[in-house]
Amino acid sequence: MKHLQYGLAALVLTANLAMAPARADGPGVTADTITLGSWSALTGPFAVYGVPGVAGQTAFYGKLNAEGGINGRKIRVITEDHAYNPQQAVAAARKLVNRDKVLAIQGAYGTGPSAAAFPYLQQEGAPFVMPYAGALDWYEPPRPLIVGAQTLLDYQARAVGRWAGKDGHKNVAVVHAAVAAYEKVASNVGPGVKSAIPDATVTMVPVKLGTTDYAPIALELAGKTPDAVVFIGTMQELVALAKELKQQKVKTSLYTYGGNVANDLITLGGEAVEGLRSVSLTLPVNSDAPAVAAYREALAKFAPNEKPDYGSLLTYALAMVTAEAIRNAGEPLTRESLMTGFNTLKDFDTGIIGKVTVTPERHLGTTEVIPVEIKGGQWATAGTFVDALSNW
Amino acid sequence: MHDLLPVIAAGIVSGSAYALLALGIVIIFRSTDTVNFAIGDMATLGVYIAVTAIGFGVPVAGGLLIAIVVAGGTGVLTERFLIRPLGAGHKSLFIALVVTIGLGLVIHAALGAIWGHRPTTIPAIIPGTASVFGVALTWNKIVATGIALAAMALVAWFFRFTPMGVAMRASAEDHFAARIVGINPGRIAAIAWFLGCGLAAIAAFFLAMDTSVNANLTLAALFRAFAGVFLGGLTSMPGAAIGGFAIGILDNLAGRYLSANYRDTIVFAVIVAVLFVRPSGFLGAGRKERV
Amino acid sequence: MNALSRSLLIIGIGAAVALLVGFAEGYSQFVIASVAFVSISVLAVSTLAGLTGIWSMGHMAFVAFGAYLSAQLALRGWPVEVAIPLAMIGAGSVGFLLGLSAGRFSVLYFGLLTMALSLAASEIIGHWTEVTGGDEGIAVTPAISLMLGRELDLGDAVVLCVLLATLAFLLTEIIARGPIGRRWLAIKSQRTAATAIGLKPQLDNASAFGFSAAIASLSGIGIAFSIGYLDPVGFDLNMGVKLIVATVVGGAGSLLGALLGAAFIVVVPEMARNVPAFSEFVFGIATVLTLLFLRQGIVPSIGAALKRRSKTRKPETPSDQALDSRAIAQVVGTLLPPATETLEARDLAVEFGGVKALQGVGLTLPPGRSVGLIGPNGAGKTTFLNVLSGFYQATSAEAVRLGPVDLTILKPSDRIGIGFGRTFQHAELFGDLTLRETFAVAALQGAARRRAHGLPNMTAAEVAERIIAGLNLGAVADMKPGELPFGIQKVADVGRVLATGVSVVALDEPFAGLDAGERAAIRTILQGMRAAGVSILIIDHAVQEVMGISDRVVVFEFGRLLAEGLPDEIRNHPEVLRAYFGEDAVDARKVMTA
Amino acid sequence: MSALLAARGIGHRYQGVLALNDIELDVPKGTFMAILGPNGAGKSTLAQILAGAIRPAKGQILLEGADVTARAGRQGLIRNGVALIPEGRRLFGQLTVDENLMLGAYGQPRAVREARLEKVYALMPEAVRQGKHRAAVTLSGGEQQMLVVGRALMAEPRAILIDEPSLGLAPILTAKVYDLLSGLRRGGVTVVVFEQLATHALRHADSIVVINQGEISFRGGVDDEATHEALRTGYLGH
Repeated sequence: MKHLQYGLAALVLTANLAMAPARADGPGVTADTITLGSWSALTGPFAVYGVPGVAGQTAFYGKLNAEGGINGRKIRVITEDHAYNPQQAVAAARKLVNRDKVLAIQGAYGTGPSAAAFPYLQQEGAPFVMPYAGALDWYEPPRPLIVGAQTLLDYQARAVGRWAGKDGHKNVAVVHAAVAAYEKVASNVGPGVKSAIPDATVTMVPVKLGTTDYAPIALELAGKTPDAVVFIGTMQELVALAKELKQQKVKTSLYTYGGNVANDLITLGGEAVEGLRSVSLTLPVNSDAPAVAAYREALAKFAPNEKPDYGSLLTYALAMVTAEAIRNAGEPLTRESLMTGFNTLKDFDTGIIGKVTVTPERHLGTTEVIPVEIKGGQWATAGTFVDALSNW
Repeated sequence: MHDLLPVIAAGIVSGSAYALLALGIVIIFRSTDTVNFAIGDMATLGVYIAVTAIGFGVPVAGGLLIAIVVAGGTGVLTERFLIRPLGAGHKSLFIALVVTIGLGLVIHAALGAIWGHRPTTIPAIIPGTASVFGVALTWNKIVATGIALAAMALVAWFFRFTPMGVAMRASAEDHFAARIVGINPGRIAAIAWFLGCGLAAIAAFFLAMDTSVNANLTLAALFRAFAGVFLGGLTSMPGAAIGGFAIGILDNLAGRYLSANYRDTIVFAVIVAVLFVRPSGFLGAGRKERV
Repeated sequence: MNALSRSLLIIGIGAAVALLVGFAEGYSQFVIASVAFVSISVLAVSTLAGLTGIWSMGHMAFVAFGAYLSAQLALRGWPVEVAIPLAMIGAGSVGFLLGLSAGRFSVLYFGLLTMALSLAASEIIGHWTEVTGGDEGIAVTPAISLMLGRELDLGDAVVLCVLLATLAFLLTEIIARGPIGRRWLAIKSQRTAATAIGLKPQLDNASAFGFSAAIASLSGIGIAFSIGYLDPVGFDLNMGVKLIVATVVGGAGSLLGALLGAAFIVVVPEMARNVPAFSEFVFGIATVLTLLFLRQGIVPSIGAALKRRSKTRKPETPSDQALDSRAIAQVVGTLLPPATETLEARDLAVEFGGVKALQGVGLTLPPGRSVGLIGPNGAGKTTFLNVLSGFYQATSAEAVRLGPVDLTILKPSDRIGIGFGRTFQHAELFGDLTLRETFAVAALQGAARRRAHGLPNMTAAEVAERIIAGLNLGAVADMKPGELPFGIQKVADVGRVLATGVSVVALDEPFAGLDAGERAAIRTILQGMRAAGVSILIIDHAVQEVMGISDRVVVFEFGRLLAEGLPDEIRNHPEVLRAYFGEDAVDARKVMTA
Repeated sequence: MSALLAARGIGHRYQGVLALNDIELDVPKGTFMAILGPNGAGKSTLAQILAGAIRPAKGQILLEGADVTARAGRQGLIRNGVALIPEGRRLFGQLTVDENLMLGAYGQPRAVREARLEKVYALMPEAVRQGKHRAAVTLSGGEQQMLVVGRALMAEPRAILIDEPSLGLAPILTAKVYDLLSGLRRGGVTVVVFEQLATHALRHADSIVVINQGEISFRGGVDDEATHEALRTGYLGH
């Protein structure tokens, strides 16, 4: 009989779900709270990115709330797991907007999953701000409800390509995960290299996403003897590639882009990644810049399970931008005023990422990156913030 | 084609992990008719506990032992408390399989909840690389392959020469006859699960050493191990080991000479083709149909 | 509850839920839609597993087919009402072709092949960017509905999901639980016996797979329009595995189980939403616990518990008192034409891997007569019967024919058509069918033959009813063989072959394992069949019984023909006595003749 | 003569199929008993129950007067010296002859097993002795039957229960098996044969039990007129 009860409980619960009364509070704003929604990959293979991403904003809002919030309102963030499945992201969007009545979706992780939710968000008029994700068509042409400050991967790819070119590498191999999203990003490396060395040779080497055994690829590269290898893919695979290249004694310089600028890369890659160069969106997490120090302190306090790292530092900075926009929005705080708050950000400096300027015509707040490299087992800056789109 | 031998060598190295997992799956299937979908997660659990122990100063080799014991122990408990109560027979085949799917989810979620999602590493047993057929392989991989091969040889010896091993083969062939000569089916099942999960833990440990310790450590490898199992036959232990190596080599050949992008598809196409010719795998027992 | 009221119930529930959608708030609507479209794909997997024993991990491929096809059609402005049949036809055809190979593999291996199907589908979706948007996915344009005369909005999409689910459950109720589904079940539970009554397992597996694929595609349509965005991740192997989980948890083959299974995989993670990252955890634990305590899945386990409580009636063993051979002859006479052809096997040999199971044996069964085939264990009697019924190939034979027809070139399932049928030593009844259903399935196979021979036109149900009445099975007609004594099972096995309309019947050990009363019942039935002109070949150990009913007796020993003659000749045949009782024929003769 | 094995009120059913009903039986120590009956009489079920391989639905099994019913259903009574040779032999066909025999003494120390192995090989036909490392499935039917008796002997049992030893064997081979069994009986082992074929059993057994439709219909000596009458009824009906 006990078992029957479980079944009944589930049924009753379904019924409850169907009948739950809608709360009458406005879209996420009350006298003392602002409710924001977010989604991320908390389970599955992408949790390794998703979980730190959530930790960064948790740390920032924790610190902000501890300091009194914004105009007396505390920030509450409801985060849903989508396990990097776009269909689950659509479900999350519906729950957050329809049931939880959030003011906006912010800091959401996952390009594909987030894009899947756009039609619904647009129908409901819910803003989608400062995502930990992004694609070119999100911002070009600008969409009224979408605003971000994460320099696009495409721009990062161009910048890293240019850097390889500036370093004098004429024969560049681009190893990339063979799915459309990565392919598109990787296609920007070539123009970047050529912007520095017009007659450079750039070869594309597609690899199945999720490959663990990089021996065949390393052997293939050994045959091509490139001066530099630019890797556009996940960190685990970058480590596998770096180790395999080192093993096969392929003498080449390795470059990658922002997503892989994490301490884990050094932990996992060890000597194999020493000297690796990358463009980054943030200052290194061990930087002694005051904002980064404050981040480390907040993380230790509000998300103690996460060690300081690139992902959480970035989302910490993005949350900082959101908070600034909410301040800018003033009273009453509505979805419209929030968007105005964003649209009036000018040269906002988080002290962590490039300066953020948003206008109605420019909804991607920054296109800056900073060159970094692994030196002595640590990330170190190799320059200052530059515009990825410029010929720096 | 100048790098054919190196590609095969690399294939054997990665194939050893698939072969261990495949062997583990087959040992468990033969003893209890259960396809253990949680074998990868059990092995990963063993690796996580081993890494924690290594963090407390246990030597790496000790860590490997811990991984084996934890995974094997989890297997024994699973068989005793989750699989045995389901009873035997054709009808429980998919029920047992789904129970292991559920268990795998639980372990997987627990790993994330307890140890977080960030990958960590296991230090190499022996640093440095050696050249095999002109391909550089880390000593780590060579040792790992050596241990994998040794473990398989040990298992082969166990099944071939020890009374318990012979009893397990006998039990796999005829449960009833094994019972009436005095073989305890519960003990056979326990040993099979311990061995199967323990072998998987060896595979997982070396996979982790090669890449990183993460909750999805065995995902890709397990998938190929299953391919190897079906290639060699679900009931044949040598078949599973050979199947695992075959997949490793095939995967590397496909990745190197055909398309790095479509390697899984190519591997699976080959398996489907093989199965159409030999529906129970290369070394598997044919299906008996009573008339 | 009969089929019509079940169908009406499904329509009623569907309509009620569709109405309820109007009152629910947005997110609850979405949960309802999710349960609806997931329940369709669970239903597809569950029906296939429950009715045919084929477990598919690859059904997400058909779901994806339905989803992308309907998205593409919507993009081109085709109405959803057109997308539905097109998706079903397309997925059904692909499924049919795949299903043709199912019989070649064991359950687990076919499971792997469907796993490969799922992977192949993922690869195709990932690379066929023009249609699927590749790994980045595509947003679905809202479809036009002819009935509404406008584009579907999100609320309409929820109702669409509910209607699609209703359609899927209704089709499954009508087709899979009707005569066709009975065939599938028959094949699932006894492939050999099903073949012997003329069913074609390969074709039926294929049609079941095709049907199930067509149903699954409906789920895809629901997903396309209610989610509004399609991405390969949503159709990957992970989801295929979840459908298996839902099937097992709900109970394979049960309609209500499919609904509960779907609710399980949608609602359990929903319950765990407040504990982020723990939905996997909760889902896994719930799966394990459910199966530990409800081993056969929720619905069948509860059903069995309820049945245990209510059932006290114990079926009675048949006895000859209740049976009347003249009445049986009358019934049999309306079900099948009298035999007109001679069954003949001459100089038949069978070898298995070099071992000679039969050499140079044969017998002749003239129309309307009865011949007994006896012999000690290992004589090759069953092998001989299996050659006659086509399950074994003769290594060589001068002739194996029924009248002019060469049996060696005929498939096992084609023997019914020329009037040859058989029974089985262990009855081999269809475990998932009631006796009434069993007779009805067999009756459909016999319809053509009855028509060709000008017998009265009867529906399958009428044939079943006559057999039930004639063999006095009224009290147990709606029970399944597992609940019945072996004696009744053996009687039912004979009933099954009679329903197929054959005139030549080979009975494999009809008396084995029966008590005196049961034997008498079989004897009476055989007498009735003889009186109706059926040719009978009895293969049995029960020498006395065989002698009593046979016109002639043939004796095999160690695969050879030992003796052939009238029953009385055989009774005193020294070789036969030696075969049965060894060299000490003195003792033996005492035994045989005392 | 006390009973080595005894059945008290044994009843059993398989899925509604009649198997055994209220069986009372004493197997005296050191005798050769033949339990005869036609196919489907319940012989195999009784053999398995007496050997503890399956647990009876009703009744008790006594071993030297002690109730051992509770031990049934797992490994049987092999550790208590009761060996069962089931119908169809059930050798481990993929295992070698050596391995099959060694399994007969499963759980014994190596030295014991090897000593017994030598003794048992002495009883085996030449072909079995020559083929120690062949898979058992490659032996002929007669050799397999001898081997399975050998496997049972490896346990040095006090009693051997053998189900249908003549099944599928030529009379000459069956005779050899019976000769072996008779030899064992002379050596003090209690032998119970469950048979359909009466000839050999009648020649070798000390006592006869006829079982029919799950019930014992007769028990007596070998030369009784009543035995023949009972067999006739049992096999051929009234």
